[in-house]
Amino acid sequence: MKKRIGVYICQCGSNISDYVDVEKVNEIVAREQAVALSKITMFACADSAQNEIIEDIEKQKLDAIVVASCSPKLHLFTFRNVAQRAGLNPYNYIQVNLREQCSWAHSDNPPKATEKAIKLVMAGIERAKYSQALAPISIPSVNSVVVVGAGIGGMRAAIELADMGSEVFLLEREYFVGGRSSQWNELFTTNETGREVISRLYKTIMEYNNITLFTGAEIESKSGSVGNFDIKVKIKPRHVKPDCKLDWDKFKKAVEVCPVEFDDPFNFGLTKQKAIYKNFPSEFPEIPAIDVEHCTKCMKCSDICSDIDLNQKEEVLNLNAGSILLTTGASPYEPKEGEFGYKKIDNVITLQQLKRLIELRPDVLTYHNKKIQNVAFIYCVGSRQVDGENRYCSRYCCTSAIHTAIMLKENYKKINNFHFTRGVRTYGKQEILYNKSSKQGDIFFQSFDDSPTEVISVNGQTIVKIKDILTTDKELEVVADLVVLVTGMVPRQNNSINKILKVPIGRDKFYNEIHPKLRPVETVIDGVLIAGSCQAPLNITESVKSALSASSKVNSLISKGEIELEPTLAEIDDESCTWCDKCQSVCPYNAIDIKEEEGKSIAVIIESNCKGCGICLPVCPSNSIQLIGYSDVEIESMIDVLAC
Amino acid sequence: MEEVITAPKILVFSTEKISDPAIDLAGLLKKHYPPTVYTINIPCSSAVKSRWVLHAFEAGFDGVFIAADGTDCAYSETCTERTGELVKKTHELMKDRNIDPIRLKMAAICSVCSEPFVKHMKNFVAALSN
Amino acid sequence: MTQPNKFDALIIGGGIAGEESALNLANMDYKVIIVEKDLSIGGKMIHLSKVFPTLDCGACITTPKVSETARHPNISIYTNSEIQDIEKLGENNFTATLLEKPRYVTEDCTGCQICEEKCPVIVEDQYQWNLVGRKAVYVPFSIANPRIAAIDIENCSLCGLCEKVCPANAIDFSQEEKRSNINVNSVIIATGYNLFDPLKIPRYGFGKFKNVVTAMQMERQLVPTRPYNNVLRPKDGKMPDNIAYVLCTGSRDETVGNPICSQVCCMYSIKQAQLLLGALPMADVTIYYLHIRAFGKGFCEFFQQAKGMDVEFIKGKVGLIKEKENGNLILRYEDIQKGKVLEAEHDLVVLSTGILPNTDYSSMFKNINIEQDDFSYVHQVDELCCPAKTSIDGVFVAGTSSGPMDIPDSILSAGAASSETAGYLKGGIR
Amino acid sequence: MMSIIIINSRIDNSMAQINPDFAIELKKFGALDFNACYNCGNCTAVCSLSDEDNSFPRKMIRLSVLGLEGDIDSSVDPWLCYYCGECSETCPQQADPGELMMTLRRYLTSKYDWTGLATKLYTSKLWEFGSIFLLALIILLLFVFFHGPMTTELTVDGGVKLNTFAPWKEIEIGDWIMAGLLSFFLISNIINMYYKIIVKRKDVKIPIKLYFTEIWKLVLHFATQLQFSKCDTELSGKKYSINAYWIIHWLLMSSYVLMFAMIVVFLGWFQTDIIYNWWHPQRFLGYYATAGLTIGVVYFYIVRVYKKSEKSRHSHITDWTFLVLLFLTTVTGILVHIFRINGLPYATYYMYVIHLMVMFPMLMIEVPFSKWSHLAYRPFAVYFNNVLMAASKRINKKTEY
Amino acid sequence: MKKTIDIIKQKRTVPPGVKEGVKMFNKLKKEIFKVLKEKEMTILEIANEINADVDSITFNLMTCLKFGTIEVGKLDDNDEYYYYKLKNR
Repeated sequence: MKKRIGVYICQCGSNISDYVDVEKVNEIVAREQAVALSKITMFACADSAQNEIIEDIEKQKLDAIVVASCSPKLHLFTFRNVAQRAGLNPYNYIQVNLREQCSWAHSDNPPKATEKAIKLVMAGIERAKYSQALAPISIPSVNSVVVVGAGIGGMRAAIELADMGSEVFLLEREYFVGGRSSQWNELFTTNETGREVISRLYKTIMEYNNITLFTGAEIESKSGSVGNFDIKVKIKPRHVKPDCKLDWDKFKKAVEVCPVEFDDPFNFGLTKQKAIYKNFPSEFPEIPAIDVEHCTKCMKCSDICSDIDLNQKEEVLNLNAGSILLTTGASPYEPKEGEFGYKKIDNVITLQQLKRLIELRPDVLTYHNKKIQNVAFIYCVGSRQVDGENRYCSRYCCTSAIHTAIMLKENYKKINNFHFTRGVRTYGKQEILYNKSSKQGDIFFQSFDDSPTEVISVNGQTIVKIKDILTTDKELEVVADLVVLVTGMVPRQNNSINKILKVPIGRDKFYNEIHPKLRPVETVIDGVLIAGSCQAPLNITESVKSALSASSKVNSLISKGEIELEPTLAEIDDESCTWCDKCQSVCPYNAIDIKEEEGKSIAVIIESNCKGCGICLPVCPSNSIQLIGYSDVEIESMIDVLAC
Repeated sequence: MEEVITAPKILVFSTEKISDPAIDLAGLLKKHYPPTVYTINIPCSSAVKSRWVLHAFEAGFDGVFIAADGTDCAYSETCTERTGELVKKTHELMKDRNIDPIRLKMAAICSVCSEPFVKHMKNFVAALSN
Repeated sequence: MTQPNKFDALIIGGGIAGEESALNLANMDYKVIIVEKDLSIGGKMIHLSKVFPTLDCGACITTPKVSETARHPNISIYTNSEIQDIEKLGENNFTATLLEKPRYVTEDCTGCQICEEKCPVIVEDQYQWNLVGRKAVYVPFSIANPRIAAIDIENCSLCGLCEKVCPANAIDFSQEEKRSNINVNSVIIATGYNLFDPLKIPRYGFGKFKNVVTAMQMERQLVPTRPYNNVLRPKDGKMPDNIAYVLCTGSRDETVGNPICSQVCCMYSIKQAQLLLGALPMADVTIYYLHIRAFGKGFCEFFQQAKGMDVEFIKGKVGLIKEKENGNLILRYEDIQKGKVLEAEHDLVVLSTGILPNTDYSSMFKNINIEQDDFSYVHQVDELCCPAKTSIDGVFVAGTSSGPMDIPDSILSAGAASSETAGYLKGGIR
Repeated sequence: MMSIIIINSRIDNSMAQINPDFAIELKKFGALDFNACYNCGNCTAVCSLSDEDNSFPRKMIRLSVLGLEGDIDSSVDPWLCYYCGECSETCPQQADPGELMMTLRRYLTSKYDWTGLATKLYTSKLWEFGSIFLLALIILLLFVFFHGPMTTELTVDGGVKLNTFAPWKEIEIGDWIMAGLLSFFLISNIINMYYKIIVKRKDVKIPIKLYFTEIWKLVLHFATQLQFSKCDTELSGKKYSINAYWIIHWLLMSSYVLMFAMIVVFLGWFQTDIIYNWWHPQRFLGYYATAGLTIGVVYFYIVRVYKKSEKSRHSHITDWTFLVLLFLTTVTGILVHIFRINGLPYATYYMYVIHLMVMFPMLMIEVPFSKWSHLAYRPFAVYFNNVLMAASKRINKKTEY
Repeated sequence: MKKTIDIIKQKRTVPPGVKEGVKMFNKLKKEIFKVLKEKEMTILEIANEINADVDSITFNLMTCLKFGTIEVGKLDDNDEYYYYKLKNR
């Protein structure tokens, strides 16, 4: 039992003190017997305040401290550190959440908030009284990473991690690397093509011995934990012999004879694809693939080309990794049928389709055999929806559409671009592109949320209508040869991997980081990091930045050979335990074993496996399990204080 | 606000990674709920012991709310099931002690479910006041 | 005390980007030196009130990072210091001249501020953006790190009182500039940005009309350690009730040589508007904008939230500001939606000033040239694949030195810089 | 070669058809980078002539970008702008709104001109210089065939007998024919302007009375260019010599009008063989007008060369033609005068022919079809605008009650 | 112990503006204190009373507030201006 507890009540500037009478809290808390001192601070987290706490611990010989400030999610580790520096065990530190769960939540009722604050601090003191000194558990860590998704972010992260000395397993669900970037031609702002960037990265990756690339690979299951994940990876057969020197003429013939034809996802359905394919000649890995989902195994191709092997089977690999980095990217929003005439009016396509179209028709821009002169871009399709479900801004689309419009004018003669925007968001240096497109004669319109742009078809003409606020709300119409829906980003539709990894998902359905500023690439699941557009819509540079950022976090996590873990474990009371196996059967981590002691069977906790979830606690018929930090005495004494 | 003073006292068991962030978020967004709601956080909702719940009633709480991880639980897929079982078990124990089962409630609160949380709290308070 | 003079990485600038890079590298066991020209690390972020879009307080997020950086065994920090020149001797081999300017206060200072009380001099406090005075000897600001005093010798009356009263005997006027050579394997430029000076747009009357303030001045008014007792007008201390924001002041403006968008002004103005409505419940806030650039995660929702709080948004750039006798201001603008030129009266005007490059870095490199982009930011030679790479191998860029960005982007950019630096350092060893 | 398309503006149920190529067309009249406009409205906000009823120049830029020709043609705003250059100077996109307004004035001049000549003169150098030479040639030929005796005999004062070579009565006939042509073109163009600005507008009905109550504004603005003096640039915290500009502009304008009157209406009084004392009104007014023209021309020449102020930064080819022609007219006029009073018969005769060869094309081209026409269009625009405003205010008043 | 201030005095002279500033501030401070001794006042009232620039009163008064020699009183009836008073010591 701790008897010299130091209590610090943080004003958090005014965040707490505006609603909670901190003086009163301090006054009441100070009367508590176990409290050796209690103080009010402006910012408990400030360096000076931290030093003051250290000084107090040392001079006043405090045996536990309570800081009543913000959510422990922000500063638990900050103050544990403070305790440690003062020579106090970090687990003798208790944080009370006065801000998120008191002052802010009850800013409508300051007297009640103060009352609640007093109880919360008292409960914290109770908890501190029973707190034990704990030492973190150190577990070994393998210096290897599984990077999921070989798009530009994943590839960049793989290279950097390999540079820093980690073993990298790069998994790609598709048969070819490059992700979305390989689908785009010139990229803003350098005008390098996506294909060039990807082949540059691919060639670099091939130079590393410590990067292993798996294509057609998906995670099937995960076990273990940070430092030591066991990951089962399912690898789809490619049906082309891996080390073959492929005869390209034969490959072309094989493609010709393939009877299967379906909408080509790489070209967003603008063209047809065969079951045996390569999206473009310089795609990597060099050898083609046969799409297992569509192939009918008619053997026609293998008759032509001996390098084709339709007998390849699905493989399952076991990978051992210290950490998992998700760079699974995003998908373009697929407009609903009829949304701005999509799939109802035949010359309405998406921006992504247009980008493919430019590449497919390098000389004259045609669509459905009609020459295109007037192109109408409709912005914010699937983003910033007032009633729809995607309320967020997709960030990259304004610039992407404008950049594409510039490309159109540069590549083809007599193109007129019309931009139906909801306010152009070419932030930062991208503003220059907006400038350039205006100067080249592109016409911009802007509508407000309450009267969106409309696309209608009249007598075979496709008309785009807008109430243009730039022209005093005048209603304007453009007859367009091609309507381009500037679609935003949505999370990957097929997100089977998260059924396994369980990374929290945010309001916008993208993966959620712990904190956008403090820990922007980490998730609440230890050892699982996120980067790139699986986290939020980002452009390429931003994706790469976050991927690289994640790389350095991964490296500092796993490269030291060991990872320190929370010592929050279950404990078995040997006396009362009479082995019944209930706890073992519910434990998701195989952390409970049976042992013989003094002639009876009792349960025992395997420390490196125990995650401290406490699932075993309620199932024990004899109440023989306590969770460290959440023992009956701690919880019940807190309940007593809160209830009175 | 006189009626608040007599408002029922509620103990919430929240979970560190899922429902507690939602409760934090409610505060961050200044979504108000009754100040007689007190939270104790634990790692996982399937770790709540029946004796804690019963202790809470004995100590004077009018209601106990388990803000469960639901399917978001990072520990176990069986979390919902487990939490459900312990609630069922506790309900039985409550019946033995003549405690109205309405006083223990459980609902899954995801990590951004601040709005549902506030709604649950208001409804629970209303139900307990009757 | 002998200082080591060899480091794995030199980080120029101790703002949030520099700190993040330093921490990442230090956590990977590299020895890092941070050189900061200001008296405290923490950059501009440490002075901010709550930050968008989560509205958690800037100081609360910065201070733990600052103290973690300051305490890290692998990080050495030099404040009030500058890098005068850097020479590249070869791969993984740079030499730099470090200039430590005298602070005239030794590290024995406890930050007790007794000297500050006695000092007779009052000058404008740069950390409160000149809204209030400070002494010639002063602790920079309450959460400064290191939290020790410094003497502003340019404004010192040389009365010697501070030295007399200092209980720690920490005042030392005999300090002189100190130059030393350090040897480093890599360099990260994290010199950050400058804010646009609205004196360059005379038609907005900044400087002449005291109730026209910059957003940074408003930011200071919104923090707990604010210069006044509430949000007040700098002219006469009136509590404002009708506040205007003028966006794109010095951004997207060729006439001041800054054609690009500063990326943060829309959002910080929306944030300040929300905070103002909290601080002054009766106030009206109007934001005059061109386009609202609410593009990041949660930004759009944040913008909608402001609209829901009845912040008024008017599309149109303010062309002209005139002052009335009572200190109120008349803003002339075209309401684009109405297509009419209008005049509106406000009692406080906040200029949402843009971000300009801090070009201090450009003169540091002696025997090899560092390329700048068209806007004088550090040129990213391989922007798509290696966003931190500069024209000099082994020199990387973090944060707003490569272009305007918000805090999350700066932190990611700093992460990228640390990762590329680590790759470079390992590559050099291999 | 305009690819007519696409935008239908449905205001007033009239289909205003225009196209993005309009911008290309407009650039021939001089406009610069107005496409760069991102619609911030700064130009309108800094413009001291812009007000709630007439907010410009951004709206004109917008119409030009969209190519809504109908709306542009019916707009008076370009005439209300006196080009202080404030908008261009402060335009964040450097889209040069001031120069666009100037361009639109050229464009409107060509639009008001039903003959189509103005368009040709503005957009084709061949037309511009070809017609100058053609008109000069006509004068030359007229003199070659019809000039009077080139006597070397001097008057009693020692002056040249100019009226023998070119009797003022005959010249006056020519003057009247010219004045008739000028009036015909100019008046018909103004009627066309009236049609575009007022008649085509269906939303405002104008009571006849208003035309009379507002007419004094036409006179006022013609005589004083009052608008101009409102063109205040102090607001930006930067002072131009805008008042000097206004004074000199007025000096030039009044000299021109005076000279025009003396030549066309009072030629018999003005073109005499007698040499009066210098204070005689004939010589005095002549000197005033000549001095006014010289100072004006030289001043505008200098500002256009040095490009110190925003408004003189950009000069269209027709601006230079006008200045040069006006300058040559003035110089040759002065020379005729000098040669005459100093008794140099041949020099006087040849110079007189040259003088007319310059003056005639200048007047014929500039007055109805080009730069000089703004002398008429500006006050009329102010007048029409006032009529419109007064009418719509009446309507508003009615709807209010 | 030798005072280091003497060392710097040999190297530097005080810029004239600094002395001027100290004098100005002290003068204004004295005047502000004098009028506040009578009663609590708003910044505008102080400026009227001592006939000085409002903005320099604001600056210097707020500086005194920062260093704790002046404190904030109540708001005026229109909720516009605060009254300021001398801090009782």
